Amino acid sequence: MSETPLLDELEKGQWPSFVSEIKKSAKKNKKAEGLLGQLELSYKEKKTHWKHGGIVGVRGYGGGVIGRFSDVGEEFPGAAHFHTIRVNQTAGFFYTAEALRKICDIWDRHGSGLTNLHGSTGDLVLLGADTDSLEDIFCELSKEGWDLGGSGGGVRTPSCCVGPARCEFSCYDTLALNQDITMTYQDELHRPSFAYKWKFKFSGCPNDCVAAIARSDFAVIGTWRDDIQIDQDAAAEYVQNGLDIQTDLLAKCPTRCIEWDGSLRINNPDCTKCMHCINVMPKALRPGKDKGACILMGAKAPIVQGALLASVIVPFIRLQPPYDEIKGIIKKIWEFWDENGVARERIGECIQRVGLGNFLEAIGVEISPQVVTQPRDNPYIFYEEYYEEEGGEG
Amino acid sequence: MSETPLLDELEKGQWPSFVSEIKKSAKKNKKAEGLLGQLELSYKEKKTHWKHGGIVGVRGYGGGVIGRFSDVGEEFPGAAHFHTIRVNQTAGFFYTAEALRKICDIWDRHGSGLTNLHGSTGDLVLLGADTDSLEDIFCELSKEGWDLGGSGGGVRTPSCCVGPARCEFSCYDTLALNQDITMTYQDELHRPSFAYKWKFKFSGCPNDCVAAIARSDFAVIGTWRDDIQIDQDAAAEYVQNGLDIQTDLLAKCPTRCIEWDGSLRINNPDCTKCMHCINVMPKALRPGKDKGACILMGAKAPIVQGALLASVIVPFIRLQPPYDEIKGIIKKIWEFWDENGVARERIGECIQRVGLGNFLEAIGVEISPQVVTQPRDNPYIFYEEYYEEEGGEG
Amino acid sequence: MATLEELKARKTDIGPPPVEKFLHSIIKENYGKWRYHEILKSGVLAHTAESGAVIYTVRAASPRLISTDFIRYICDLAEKYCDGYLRFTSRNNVEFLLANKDNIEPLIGELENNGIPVGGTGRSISNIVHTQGWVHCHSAATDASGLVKVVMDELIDHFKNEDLPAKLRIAVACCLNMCGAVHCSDIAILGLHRTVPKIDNERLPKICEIPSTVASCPNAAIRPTFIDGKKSVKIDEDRCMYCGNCYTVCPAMPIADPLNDGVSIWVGGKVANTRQGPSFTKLAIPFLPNNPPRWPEVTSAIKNIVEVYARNGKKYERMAEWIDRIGWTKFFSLTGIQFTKYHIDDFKHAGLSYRRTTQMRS
Amino acid sequence: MATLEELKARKTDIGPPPVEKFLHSIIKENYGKWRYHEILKSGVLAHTAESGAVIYTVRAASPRLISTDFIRYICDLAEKYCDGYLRFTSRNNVEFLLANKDNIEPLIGELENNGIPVGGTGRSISNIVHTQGWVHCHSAATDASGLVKVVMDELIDHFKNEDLPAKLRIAVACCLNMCGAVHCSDIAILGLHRTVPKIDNERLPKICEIPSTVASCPNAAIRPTFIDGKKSVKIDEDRCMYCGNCYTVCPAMPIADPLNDGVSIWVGGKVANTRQGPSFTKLAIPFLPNNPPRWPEVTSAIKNIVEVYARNGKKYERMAEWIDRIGWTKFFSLTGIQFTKYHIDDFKHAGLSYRRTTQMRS
Ligand code: SRM
Ligand code: SRM
Ligand code: SRM
Ligand code: SRM
Ligand code: SF4
Ligand code: SF4
Ligand code: SF4
Ligand code: SF4
Ligand code: SF4
Ligand code: SF4
Ligand code: SF4
Ligand code: SF4
Repeated sequence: MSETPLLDELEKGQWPSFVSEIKKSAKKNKKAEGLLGQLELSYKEKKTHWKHGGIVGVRGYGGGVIGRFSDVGEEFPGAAHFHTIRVNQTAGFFYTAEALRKICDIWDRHGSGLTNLHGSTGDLVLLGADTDSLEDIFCELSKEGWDLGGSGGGVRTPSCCVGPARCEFSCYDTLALNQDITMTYQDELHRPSFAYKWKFKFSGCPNDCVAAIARSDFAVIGTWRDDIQIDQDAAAEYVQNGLDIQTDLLAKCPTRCIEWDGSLRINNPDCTKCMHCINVMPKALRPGKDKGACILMGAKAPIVQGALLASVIVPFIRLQPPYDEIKGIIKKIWEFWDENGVARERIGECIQRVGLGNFLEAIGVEISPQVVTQPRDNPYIFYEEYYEEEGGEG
Repeated sequence: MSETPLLDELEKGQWPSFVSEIKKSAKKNKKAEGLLGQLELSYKEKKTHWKHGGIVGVRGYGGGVIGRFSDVGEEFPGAAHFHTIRVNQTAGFFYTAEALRKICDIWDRHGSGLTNLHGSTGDLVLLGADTDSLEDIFCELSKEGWDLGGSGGGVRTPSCCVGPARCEFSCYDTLALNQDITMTYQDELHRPSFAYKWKFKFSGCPNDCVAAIARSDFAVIGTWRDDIQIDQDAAAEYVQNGLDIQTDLLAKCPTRCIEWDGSLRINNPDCTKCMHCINVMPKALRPGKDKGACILMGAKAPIVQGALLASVIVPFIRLQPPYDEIKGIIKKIWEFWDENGVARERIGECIQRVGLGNFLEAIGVEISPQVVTQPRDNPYIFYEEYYEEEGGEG
Repeated sequence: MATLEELKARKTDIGPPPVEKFLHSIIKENYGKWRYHEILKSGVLAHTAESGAVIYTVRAASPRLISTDFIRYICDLAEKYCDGYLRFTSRNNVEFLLANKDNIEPLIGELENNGIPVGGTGRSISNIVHTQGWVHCHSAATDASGLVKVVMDELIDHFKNEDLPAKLRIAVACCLNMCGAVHCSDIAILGLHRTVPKIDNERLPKICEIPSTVASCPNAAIRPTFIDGKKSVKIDEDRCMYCGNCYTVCPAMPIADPLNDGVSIWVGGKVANTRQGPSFTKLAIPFLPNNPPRWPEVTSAIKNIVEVYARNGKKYERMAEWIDRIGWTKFFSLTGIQFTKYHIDDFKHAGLSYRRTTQMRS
Repeated sequence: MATLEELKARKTDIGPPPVEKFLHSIIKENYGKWRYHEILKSGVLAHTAESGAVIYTVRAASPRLISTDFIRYICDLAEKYCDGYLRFTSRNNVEFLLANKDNIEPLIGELENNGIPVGGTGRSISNIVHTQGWVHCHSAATDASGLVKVVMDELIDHFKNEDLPAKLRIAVACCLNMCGAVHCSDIAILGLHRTVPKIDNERLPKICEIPSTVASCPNAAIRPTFIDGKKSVKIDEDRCMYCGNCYTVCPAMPIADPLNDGVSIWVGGKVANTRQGPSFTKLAIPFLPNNPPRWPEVTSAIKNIVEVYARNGKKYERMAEWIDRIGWTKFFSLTGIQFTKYHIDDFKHAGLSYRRTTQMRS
């Protein structure tokens, strides 16, 4: 192994070291060794040594592999090809030791031994494959029941929060919907044919533990419509145990709709379901019983026209298998996008370009004041009705 | 006088009727009579009968008169020419009966007898002059000490709130500054030579009774920097007299920086000088002693790129005659505008186009976080410094 | 041509007379030394100076479009009760400035007998700021003075009495140029067009510059073209949102259309920096027909909004603050106004008005 | 070519395995019936079901870029203490799911002995979400894993202990593509460029489409041109703000510049809909040099911001909420960070960040 004085500095300190991880693999694996050397060079020269893009893949799939070639491959032959395989992770990132070990076995045989658990989109990322071994890796993975995730202009690997599997707040079954959507759209996931990428993310409640509102084209975030469920005894217990209910709970409610006079009183019509009070007193407060989700669309990173947070499209929807209603909406949206999308324009930008009102009209979703925080403040209205000379409304 | 069945409907009801006003003049004045007839026609046909623009004026002045010609002048000869004369009102709209009567005399002799007290910009507006009488009216007005106001691409007639003349809140002398600015920029007011209009407005405190922040290119709004002055006895009196201090005062302070426990305590560093508490208790609370103003720029109506509120350029400035500092700033701004302005682009739009940071730098005003409500949230930064190969900062 | 003598007599750039000439002696003596004010009753202010001196103000309505007769009449009153001193407010009311408290009631008596209501102070509706309309402007999509008259007739009690949660400022503008603070009013009534300008291809090349006409459109709907070999412009009808700016720049593109011009209603703007600070007015009702002389659809719509606010707003809550507290969804349901596609912004900053949180009331 | 047999064996579109296979029996039995949770201590959660059953979670750090050795090791631990069940979090921590409370301390003991800290729950700093950097991306202006390592070394106590006002989420991205929720983090570290892309006029016409390259620029800085008779593009240097999007679209426009690439620091973003809802991260420090391997300027800047927040924030106040309460002016003065021209937005919605009220602290 080459000398890595700079990277060695990153083995110091209390946080687990990725350099130590690379070294562990590099000891037994030429590809990892190549990466180690190239990375030391990057640290020295303060620049990347990966070439721009490179298209590789497995048969029948239009995505799931990110091609990566080194520009110093001669010096570091192990790094010359160093492709990424995006393996579609399990819903909620649940595993057994047994299943993970089988993936490790395959990866040790054919790849660098290095991984990302997980990639930012959610994939179980295998980092550093040769072009030649891609097919083998794919076949072995699929034999063990694993498939590839997404890349390119199509559906990306959906991901979801831990939801009902381990969280009392979950307002719908995030794992089930995640799995159903993933299976329903295998073709769109594996054979990208959209104008640009499309990300689904599923959070069980407004805490949004999978950051859906910040980074998915289509975010489904659990919420409820009726009254927050209160266990007054448990509430009293929190207060007895020292909770400063005035400062830490009442004053932090965004609409100031909770009161306390020994028992809790919530003015539910004013509650915006922000979760704060429930988070502070999970034993005493719970979401209502009329549960479902809010659909928001269009989040993305800044490139090209600035970052977007997702915005409300459907204020409330109930979610039960077979999920026909939500799939119907998705179908309409993709038809719309097919007609109106432009290359490298995310759906969020597309909606802004055509106007949220026109978009909702086109996909047949009801237009309610809840989709905006305020009505327009400029007088530039595209009136569509007018009177004709004869006096009829045109 | 012609029949005016539609307008007659507007003589009913308790609010004083402009139709009755027109009729009063129309009884003795042909021009007013013409207007009355034309207006009835407009009410019938639901459309204006004024032609587009028309340039008229008095010698030596580039503005101050708005030309107006009727498209039904043959039917209503009195309305055929119906120009507006913008007379520069007094600071704070103060008058004596004597002075107003003299204006009435002139106007009855030469015009329609109809006026607006005042126009939206602030002028004392004489409504309905013939082209031929403009010079005479001007001469007679000037003999009585009156001059024209502004129009076109230049300084418009400045206006100000009642300020120190009758208001305890005034943080600087709005009338004096208004008068000084009006006199200093007579040339820019009467001989418009800017890219577009320029409006000055002066309010004595953040209540902004002249709506400067909404409709002036250069707004000067009084404020203070030190502690709010408190008269605790007067405060207690308000509470005794039934003021609900919790709901109506403390809870409405935007930064929740006032407390009451029999006496008032203000955490002044957190006070944003919003005036609310002072407005509620004018006898108990007063602005601090370190008084001055905030300069904001760029307000305008929606045409073309959307309405703008004015934004902070100088967070705090002291204002004492001869007002050199503020005039220095105005000079720099006009120089900048001269170089960077585009026809029909207000200064507010210009500042947005070049960037507030660049604008402040160009006019030599200090860049402080107070000019924004938050720093940028996009990563598109125009870095101006960089390292050159040799290692120096470029 | 003016004679030499005339030219000499003619003084230019003298500016307005200095205000000192027009200030009551009490004001001059206590200038900048006022201590506090009280509202004695609706329409009547008392300002007490540090010296203990007091100046009383009686605020009276004015239709703004006034005859010299009206001016002479208020001058008479000012001389009778106010030593000749009076002023106008930034919302076009008349203010009588009195040294003598005893003159207040007689003055009010005379005003009211002559049909001039007193009020507009404190938590009331003050005079409506407005524009020219059919009375004097070529751009007008509606009349301004007429709308003011019928709306104030309807709301007169709220002018005379301080019976609202807070000040309520109404503005009327007759076209999108918005000559006034219409864009920042508690309630705004805005005249507008709904059809595309009609191009006069004959006159256009003669009287308009093509490039500046093309540039005038906020939405890039205008393109240069040739009609019968002559330069002119054409409008992409799908991009035109009827703002009328092209007509301002080029008279050969009239946009007025009596059949389709009308009125829109806006709410929740604010100017003062109090509490939550200034804000723009937002769309409440996209269109009501021009129905002169008394615009019944407009008056009842405004009345409805005002009364819902009066019932539901809390003390010191301006329209904007009230809606902020209850949310727009509730505003639409309480007022019974329909929310439509037109309410959703689709201009420059549109996305920023989309709801980018799950936070909302059910 | 694959043999027919191979093609048959090869299954496509099977999707991920159903999650049921990976759920502990306690989870399966109580799925969707959890009643409440408690944080027993930093890094340890207990979720109690309506049935009374409890599942314990121990959350452990991971550098995310991990070897199969690491995975096998945590699998060993999962088998020893957790019946073989484990999961990862949306921030790349490892979660061990325990049925037996008694296993908690022994598990933590082993983890810590092996240099794997436990924590990240509640009001602490959790794992940093990050991107590829020099490890795997062609776009990277800095390394991501290295920055994460040095920052977490510095902040390790706040991972291990719940000693902050609220959750503090940090993200690192190595270029403006921001692969992660960098744009909505309490603190974000963002790699960026400061110089104009260098155009390779030889390769460009061969490998890039001119129209899409021109269209790629958010600021219209790229125009088509001819160089030595061949089609290429040129950049208006005054309009380029170094976003690198042209390089993403066209490889012949490399923007990396080791001398000038570096790091910027952003604060006050948030994802959760709690209290004041989601918000974007805002610029705190426009530029710090790339100083690998340990980026001392970056670690001390982050440390400073975190400690100022830790001292001044109130309970349940996320970074955004704290700054909102004290105001940005005070944020800059408390942290000692200099406010510059670069902090003032000059992109699409710039004006909306200007202070359009007189309301401000002195
Ligand atoms: C691997 C990963 C980062 C990581 O270290 O985890 C990644 C890596 C890349 N991303 Fe990403 N993105 C990854 C998650 C994201 C996310 C987060 C997410 O999906 O939740 C975002 C922000 C959310 C979003 O989609 O906007 C993201 C926003 C981008 C963008 C900007 C897209 C935009 O519309 O603004 C680009 C640029 C592009 O698409 O051309 C991009 C492009 C890229 C490319 C393909 C580089 C390029 O310019 O072509 C990177 C390949 C790196 C490599 O060689 O391995 N990546 N990228 C993540 C995918 C792993 C996985 O499958 O799990
Ligand atoms: C008379 C007056 C309305 C009134 O009834 O009071 C008025 C009347 C006109 N305004 Fe105005 N504006 C008047 C105050 C305003 C104000 C309010 C203010 O100054 O405080 C505004 C909003 C603030 C602002 O400046 O943005 C205003 C914004 C406009 C605009 C839009 C400017 C913009 O940048 O968006 C135009 C259109 C233009 O300039 O081309 C305009 C244009 C016009 C024209 C000249 C019509 C035109 O298109 O050329 C109107 C002439 C009407 C006439 O024939 O009498 N007027 N105009 C006001 C001037 C009286 C006076 O001198 O006191
Ligand atoms: C006379 C006048 C100034 C002038 O130079 O003409 C004036 C005079 C006073 N204003 Fe004003 N304001 C005047 C127009 C305004 C305007 C401008 C406008 O309406 O176009 C505003 C901004 C309105 C807005 O925000 O949309 C204005 C916002 C205020 C406020 C803030 C109200 C709020 O809570 O938002 C106060 C404070 C208060 O009323 O307690 C105030 C307070 C005052 C006080 C109490 C100040 C004082 O101590 O003397 C004066 C009596 C107010 C009253 O009517 O109750 N004045 N005031 C204007 C009377 C207009 C009228 O005829 O009704
Ligand atoms: C395990 C995980 C979900 C998963 O599927 O992986 C998770 C699990 C829980 N979250 Fe979360 N959150 C997880 C990522 C997130 C994220 C996403 C992120 O960080 O990228 C967010 C949004 C962060 C943001 O706003 O920037 C998030 C915002 C919350 C909040 C809201 C905090 C706030 O006040 O703003 C709560 C409520 C609370 O903590 O009281 C919460 C609460 C919880 C609870 C208490 C829910 C429950 O009853 O089980 C769980 C334990 C939290 C803890 O760590 O104290 N979770 N949580 C994620 C753990 C990440 C990690 O390793 O640290
Ligand atoms: S988003 Fe809600 S339901 Fe999902 S894990 Fe977080 S707190 Fe639980
Ligand atoms: S969920 Fe939020 S808005 Fe609703 S009552 Fe609780 S704190 Fe208030
Ligand atoms: S702006 Fe302030 S100083 Fe001027 S009149 Fe209004 S309250 Fe008084
Ligand atoms: S002026 Fe406004 S911010 Fe200052 S203390 Fe009074 S209410 Fe609070
Ligand atoms: S608002 Fe329009 S129509 Fe009315 S006066 Fe102003 S420019 Fe004329
Ligand atoms: S009316 Fe306005 S939008 Fe329509 S063409 Fe004219 S300028 Fe453009
Ligand atoms: S943030 Fe940029 S450099 Fe980092 S992985 Fe994503 S695309 Fe590559
Ligand atoms: S780096 Fe960005 S701003 Fe500069 S030319 Fe390329 S795309 Fe345009």
